[in-house]
Amino acid sequence: MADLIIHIAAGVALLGVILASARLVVGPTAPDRTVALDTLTVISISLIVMIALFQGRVIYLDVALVYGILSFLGVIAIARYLEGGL
Amino acid sequence: MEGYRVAGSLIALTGSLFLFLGALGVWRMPDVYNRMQTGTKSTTLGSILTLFGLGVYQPEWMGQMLILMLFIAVTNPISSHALARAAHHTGVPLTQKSVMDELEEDVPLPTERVLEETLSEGEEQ
Amino acid sequence: METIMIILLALVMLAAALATIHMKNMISAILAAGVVSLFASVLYLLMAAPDVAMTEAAIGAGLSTVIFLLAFKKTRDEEVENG
Amino acid sequence: MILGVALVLIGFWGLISRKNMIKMILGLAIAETGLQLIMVTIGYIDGRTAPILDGAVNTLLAVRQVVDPVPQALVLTAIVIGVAVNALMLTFVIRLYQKKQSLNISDYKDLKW
Amino acid sequence: MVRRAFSLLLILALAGIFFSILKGWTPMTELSGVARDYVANEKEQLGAMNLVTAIVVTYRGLDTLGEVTVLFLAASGVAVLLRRKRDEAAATVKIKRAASEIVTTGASLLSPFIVMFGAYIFLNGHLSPGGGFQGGAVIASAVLLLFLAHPDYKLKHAVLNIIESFSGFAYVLVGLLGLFLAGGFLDNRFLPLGHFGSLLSAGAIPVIYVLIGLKVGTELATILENMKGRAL
Repeated sequence: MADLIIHIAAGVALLGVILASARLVVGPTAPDRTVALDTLTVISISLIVMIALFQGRVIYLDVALVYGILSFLGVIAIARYLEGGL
Repeated sequence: MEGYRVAGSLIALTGSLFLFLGALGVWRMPDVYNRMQTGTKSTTLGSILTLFGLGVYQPEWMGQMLILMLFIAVTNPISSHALARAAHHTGVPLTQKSVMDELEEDVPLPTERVLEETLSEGEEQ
Repeated sequence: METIMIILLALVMLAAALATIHMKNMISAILAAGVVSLFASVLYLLMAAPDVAMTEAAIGAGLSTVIFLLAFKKTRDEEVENG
Repeated sequence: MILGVALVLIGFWGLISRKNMIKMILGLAIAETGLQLIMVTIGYIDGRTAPILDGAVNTLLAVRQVVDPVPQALVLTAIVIGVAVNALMLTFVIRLYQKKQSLNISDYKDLKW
Repeated sequence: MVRRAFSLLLILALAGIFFSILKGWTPMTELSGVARDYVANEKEQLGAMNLVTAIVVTYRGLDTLGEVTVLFLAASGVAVLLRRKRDEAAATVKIKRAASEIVTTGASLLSPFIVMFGAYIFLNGHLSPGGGFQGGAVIASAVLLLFLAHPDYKLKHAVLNIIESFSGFAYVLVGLLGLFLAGGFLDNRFLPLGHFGSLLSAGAIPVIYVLIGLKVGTELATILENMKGRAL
């Protein structure tokens, strides 16, 4: 029961991945694409935690921690470039 | 035990629904700023709920989940703020439906170069 | 579930890679390359290689994108300086 | 596996068919990712788990429970080297740009300058 | 046009080669001989929980030495090529837009945590995924965050140089100690193996990984700084 619900949750998150990456490919301007990248990184943190749960290994959470800390760096870098401060 | 698991997975399902709604908003909204709205608020809430739910599901992972939630709650607003500032600075137009633009007089005129580079797809080659 | 995940992530990666090659706007291309590296990291995790996934996450997410951006910015700056 | 091959092909196509030098290096980076993915896939064995001997893996039965760690170790160093080499190539691009003010590879036809 | 057709032809040939390789490929069902040996005997021989770490640091230690050398060469290549004369640098001062207050505050708040997390990663390299390369990259990311928040931020070159040279030297020294006191170059058994799974175990592997982490971190930070260029 509980396992099934979590699998459904992973499926829903995957649908989100599809939509956000469609925006990434289509998006008319660079800020649009950056927003999509931001959304994708946050969703993939959740996906990584779910993978860790499926495979039953605590150690995979460290990867999610690295993501949680570093994923916003790329977005800030692009934002700083766009506003001319890099 | 089983009750905890079902409760945790239900919370996780709610969170991933929010993630999905955030992505849907990123796809459907009319301009950058609205997209940023859904793409940040909704996904922050969604991922925090997901992590919390999985922490309830697997109680011994709760510590790491709390650290992760803390980091997401700190870093996500920073990045979205920087991005919104950059988008407004480069002069990405607001949608026709917007009512007001409070930052309007705040913006120094963007240089022609940056504007053209950001908005146009035709460059090089 | 995991098979579906692998196939879907692979498709997204291919789309992002093609986008990288085809986009005219350089910033968008660099961004799409960042997405390729992001999903590569999730795929490594699915392939039971957490060490590699962590390296890809630490290097692909921040450093590599920024190095490309810095190089691009440098060429742009020179162009403005010299008319 | 197929994905890795496809990525390598796309990367090389980008390397060959584009004229912008930064775009070429991006293509090379994608080809790199594809090769690393191929190597990890070679080491992967279906139904096994990561080669870290904590509570989830019985140490005595580890030979039948973990995937091949050798390709992973090789890929680990390959990624770090890849970033350093990309940085070096981009540096060359910057220097070339300072000479000629152009990113187009076709402008660089001299044998010596 | 000819050029395009030629490149397409080349790609098709490459695809053909890959396809012929792929046709005969079957997924492994068993570990290969070397890997089986590593997996079976690693616990008694080296005592590290993370097999990848054991292979990177010890069994394939010479590869890692070469890798660090390549990294060093790339970093110094970037430094040499982007070097500028002083008057030239002074002539090209540009006004950069300052980061907003939220970004600067966030950067100064987060960067100590990121450095601490990097240290955690390479100290636990033999227990959990991670190690010198990842930890070094994370530390370089902290430096990068500071660069993003303060465009004029300067690194202390003397300290960086000392750390880099010291860690490179100590890495080779530890390798030689292994050669003299234990089985071979970069052998970790001149320190006691300790209790399997605790922080101070696996002989010299944590020491070697900390050195690698320091070296990789400083080198990536140097590359970043050189690519950024001196703002003033």
